[in-house]
Amino acid sequence: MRDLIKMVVVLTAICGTSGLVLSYVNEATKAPREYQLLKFVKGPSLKVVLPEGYDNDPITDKIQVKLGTDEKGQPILKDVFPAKKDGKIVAFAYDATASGYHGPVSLMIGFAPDGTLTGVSVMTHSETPGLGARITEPAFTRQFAKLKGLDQVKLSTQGGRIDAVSGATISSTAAVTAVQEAIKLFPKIKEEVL
Amino acid sequence: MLSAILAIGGLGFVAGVGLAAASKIFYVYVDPLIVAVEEALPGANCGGCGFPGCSGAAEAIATGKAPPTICVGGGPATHAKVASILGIEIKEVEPEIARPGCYYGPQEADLKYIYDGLNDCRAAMLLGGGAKECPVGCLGLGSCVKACPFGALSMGEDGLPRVNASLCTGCGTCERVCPKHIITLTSNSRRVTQEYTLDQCSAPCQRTCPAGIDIPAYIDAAGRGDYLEAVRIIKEKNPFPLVCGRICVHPCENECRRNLLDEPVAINPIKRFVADFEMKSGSRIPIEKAPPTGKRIAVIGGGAEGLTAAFFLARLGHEPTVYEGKPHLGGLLRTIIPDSRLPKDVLDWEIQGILETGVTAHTNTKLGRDVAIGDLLQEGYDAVFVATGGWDSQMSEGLPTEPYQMLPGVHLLVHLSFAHMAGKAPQLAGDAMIVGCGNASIDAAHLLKTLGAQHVHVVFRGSRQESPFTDEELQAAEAQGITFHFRSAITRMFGRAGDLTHVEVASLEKYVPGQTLQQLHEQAALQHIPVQTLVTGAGRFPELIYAPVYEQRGEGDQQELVRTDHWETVVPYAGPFAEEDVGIFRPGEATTDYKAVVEAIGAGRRGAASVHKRLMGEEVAAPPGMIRRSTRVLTVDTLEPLSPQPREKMPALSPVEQMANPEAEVELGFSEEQVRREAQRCLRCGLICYRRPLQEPESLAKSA
Amino acid sequence: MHEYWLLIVGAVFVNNIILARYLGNCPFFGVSNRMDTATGMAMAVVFVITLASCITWLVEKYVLAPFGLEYLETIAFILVIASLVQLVEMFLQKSVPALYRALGIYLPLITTNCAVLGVAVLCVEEDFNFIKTLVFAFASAVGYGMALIMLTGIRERILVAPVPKHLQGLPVGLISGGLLALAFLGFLGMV
Amino acid sequence: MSVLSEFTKGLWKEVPPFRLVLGLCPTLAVTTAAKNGLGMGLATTFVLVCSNILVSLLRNVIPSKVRIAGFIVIIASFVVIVELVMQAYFYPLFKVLGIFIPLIVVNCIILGRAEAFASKNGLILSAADGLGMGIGFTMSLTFLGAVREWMGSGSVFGVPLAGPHFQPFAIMLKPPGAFLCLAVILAIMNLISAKRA
Repeated sequence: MRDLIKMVVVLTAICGTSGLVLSYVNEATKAPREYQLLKFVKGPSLKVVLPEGYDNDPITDKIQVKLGTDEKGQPILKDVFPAKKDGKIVAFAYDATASGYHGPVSLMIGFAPDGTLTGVSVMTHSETPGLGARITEPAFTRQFAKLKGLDQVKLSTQGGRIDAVSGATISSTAAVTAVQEAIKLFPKIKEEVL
Repeated sequence: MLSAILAIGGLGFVAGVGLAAASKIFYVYVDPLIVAVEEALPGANCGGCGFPGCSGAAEAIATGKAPPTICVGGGPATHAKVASILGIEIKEVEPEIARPGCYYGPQEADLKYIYDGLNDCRAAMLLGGGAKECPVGCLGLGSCVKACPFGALSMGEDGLPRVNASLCTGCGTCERVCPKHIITLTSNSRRVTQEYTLDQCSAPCQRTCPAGIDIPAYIDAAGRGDYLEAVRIIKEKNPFPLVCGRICVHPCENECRRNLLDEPVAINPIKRFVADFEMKSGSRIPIEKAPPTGKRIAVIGGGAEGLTAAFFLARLGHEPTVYEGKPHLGGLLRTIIPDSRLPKDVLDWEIQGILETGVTAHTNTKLGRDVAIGDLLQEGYDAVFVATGGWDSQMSEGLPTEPYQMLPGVHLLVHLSFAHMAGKAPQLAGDAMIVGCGNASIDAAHLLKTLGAQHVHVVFRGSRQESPFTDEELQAAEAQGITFHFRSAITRMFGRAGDLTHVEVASLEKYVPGQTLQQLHEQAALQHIPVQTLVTGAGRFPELIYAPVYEQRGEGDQQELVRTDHWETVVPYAGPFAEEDVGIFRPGEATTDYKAVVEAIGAGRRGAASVHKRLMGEEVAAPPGMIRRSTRVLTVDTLEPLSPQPREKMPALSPVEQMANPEAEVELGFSEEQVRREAQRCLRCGLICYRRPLQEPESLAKSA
Repeated sequence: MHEYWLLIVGAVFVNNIILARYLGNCPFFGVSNRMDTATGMAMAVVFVITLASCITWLVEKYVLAPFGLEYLETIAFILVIASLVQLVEMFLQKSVPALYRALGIYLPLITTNCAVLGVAVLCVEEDFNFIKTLVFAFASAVGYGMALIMLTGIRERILVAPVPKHLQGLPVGLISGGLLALAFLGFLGMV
Repeated sequence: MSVLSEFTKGLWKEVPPFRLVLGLCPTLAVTTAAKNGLGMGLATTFVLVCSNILVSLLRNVIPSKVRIAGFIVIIASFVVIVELVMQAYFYPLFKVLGIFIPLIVVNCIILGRAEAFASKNGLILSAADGLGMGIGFTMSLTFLGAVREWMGSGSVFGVPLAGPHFQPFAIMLKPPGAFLCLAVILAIMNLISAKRA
């Protein structure tokens, strides 16, 4: 019996100690980890969608915007990445998501302060390679630049100015829907950011 | 932070409690001994022990079903560890090592076809038994090398496996995978008890050697200049290389394949040189011995045969004691061979060497006068081996008129009749038996009746038609209480203490020469005839092993073997030169004498091997497939062109020198250069291979 | 249903856990010398992977995730797997001795088989639900067993083939594994 | 049994993935580029040394029945530390090594050394053993990564080395290439050993 108790005690002690040490390490690395995550997941897209010529790091300067509360009362936060020149915001970007053919399609959308799109980039998706996946190609995303407002950001079949990727209407629609969602949020975010 | 500690600590706690509980709930009793033993085993799972892996072996060892030494892979260190776990002492186990038994690789041997299939001997074997002409040749595809779990084997340049002795553990895996049984385990015990069989490579000379020396191997060693290795090889079959090197009749040289070309290799002079080399070096090579068995054996007779038997019994781990009636050991070697052929100091050095291997000798102790077989067994000897020698050694003592009984109840007819003429014959009681008296059988039977025997049995090896007696004579004799057993042989004698009680007689009607005693037993009824006296017409006593009879006492688990004062005789298995192999008095060997010392040496070694088999509980029989004189063996009768090379001449004293010093040794022995040259003449024969110029592939293709 | 078929075909063939994901290679080459050991190992792996993935899924869902302790996934999972394997070993030895004799000796080897932890982590990363976890783990393990048995079949035949000396043993085993992986590359894009 | 010999045996005589054939999964999976191999090797070395030290210190405290579980927890803790640190400061590498970082915990080399060496030897020897084995492992992974990167993408550590007309063997970056490449390296090591002996 003594053996068995020792067994339990030693194992619990090792595990507990390990939990203590790890939670400390977790806390200590939390900030840099989050920074790295944003930098490498969103960084490349940010570079594409924000206009050239800003002099800050949009990730360090990110602004958290409260969009409302969920059913549990927890605030819904959105990261907004501002591009600044000489301390003045020249553009900012945030992400938006819509359902595609095989799952969520997530985009980073950049705005000029007046609401004009500065660029759009697909961050994550799981569309069919060669078909839906072609929404990531510049030929498709380039079309969004300089557009403004929900009227312009529509598929050409619905009277908008975006040509869908041929054979991938659903994926294209998802991308467009996500951008539209972002545009809908723009006024509220602009208010908070600027 | 707290949640992390709680979560992981909690998981650890649950896991710990779970394991602790499980180890209680699902507790299965495993003998801690088994666990401990298994940990001590090497874990190679080689299967050399015959159990399914090390865990199986551990269980068998811990439960006493197997000895702690069964792990051949681990060797003595493991045995000691296992034994110390079990808390018992271990008996040392004789080390074994794999030995390839083929000397000519596929490039050098005659081939039936070019094999280009799966790289595995077992696959090659399926194609007409492999590519080699020779039925017992190594196929050289290295199945054994791949199978070796200890990496002790490698393939040589010549296409034959090489054994790294330091890595070989004697597990026997190679032996089991070799489809031709070429690579075998060998130990000192296996080598000294070996006979040449049909499934191994042997040269004509070694098959002809009555002692069975591996002649090509020792000549090869001598040719390399490794003279002591040559001596070691010779002494695995013959403890008398100095003697044989001088006086052997060397039948081997008659069969030497070089006879087909020029003259035979000087096999015997080479032996003499290497033996002299050892003697002149002043020290003796160490003789390999099996671990002690604790068995004591009395050897009766200190001549060449008795000393040989004692030497090999000592090498097999037993404790032999030689009883010699005369003041000196050596028998006829000392009494009838002149100094000019065999100097006494050479003989003494040789005999001293035999004694030093662990042989005790009592001289001036004569069987029947100073010591009796019954008493020796009573004293605790585990066997008595009788090697009293030929008729000439009996005669050299003069004809005894007061016959003392050497073997219990056994008399030589010649002694008995001389004693009777002198009026000093013993009074006989009970029934008697006569064997091997030929024409004199009926007269001898009458003599026995005169001496007091009640009923007399006469055993004939031949049939009734072959007997020299007419039907009337036989009928008359039978009417007088004489019973004839035709076509029969005496296979065993039984007795108690100093008395013969009965004799086992087997009918040979269905006997086929070459069969063993056991096979005979299976097909013929055995008669046990109670007799107190056995008379033989032979001039000598046969070689016999007297062994105590054990009785099983107690019941169930309490059974134990208890030694009684009863004994039985065991006949050593006959060598290759006997015509028949069953019966105490068998033609061709026991009833004649050894014409040469080398034959006595062979019989002595086979006697030792027979005693060993008896003591180890094995059947006393020649190994299956032993090559006998009548066996047809694959050989070659022509040699490919080889350059003749004259045989070296033996340097000898001139007749003038001989006259001047009659005691001096006449033959002087080869010089070292002569030995080296002569050894080069040896063709290092195998069954059909021999050393010859390498064939070019083209000519091989042409000849195919 | 269609979804599950895709999951199964994907796990067994397209993303075969050994040949495409490189998980569990040590035992893959270690025990692929003899068919009977390979079969035993394959069965044991199927059993343990399926069970372990389900339990680690529960641990993740009900112990780690509610407290935001996902970063302790590795340590929690391996602790669960190690204890589980040991528990299963004890359980089999007591309750199903026949099965224990057949699979038992492979169980300790499985603790350090990265396929077990690997599949558990994959299930959590892919955010499968419980049923999907069960199906995916089972299918992955079957894929593992299949690859192991196939390689064993190849290696048993190679044993008697004339292989250049320095390639004998593991190198030629690796080459066989490589060719097998090359063949499995053909399934790419099937799902 | 000197510290030096414990250290150096891991460098050639018992160099882990090639000689002991342990830890094959990361060896094959992450060596698509020399840099990845180096990163994986260093991460493994860190865990190996730390766990060897801790196991060696705790070897008399842990009861034998929970030995494996205890060792694994120790190893896993260091792995999680590596995981977190790598995520914080070497994100791209973290992304590439992916699932194989948590799998360091079941790398047979680490548990094997803990079981076979650290649980029986003192602190200094265990640390030397861990460091030697770790460096050997790192060298092997880097080498394999360099070879595969050179053949598969024409560069080593990202530096183009194959000339402008080089057609990369894409297969070298895929699983079959990993197996074949390791096979050839093992064969060459056999050859070298045979030549030396």
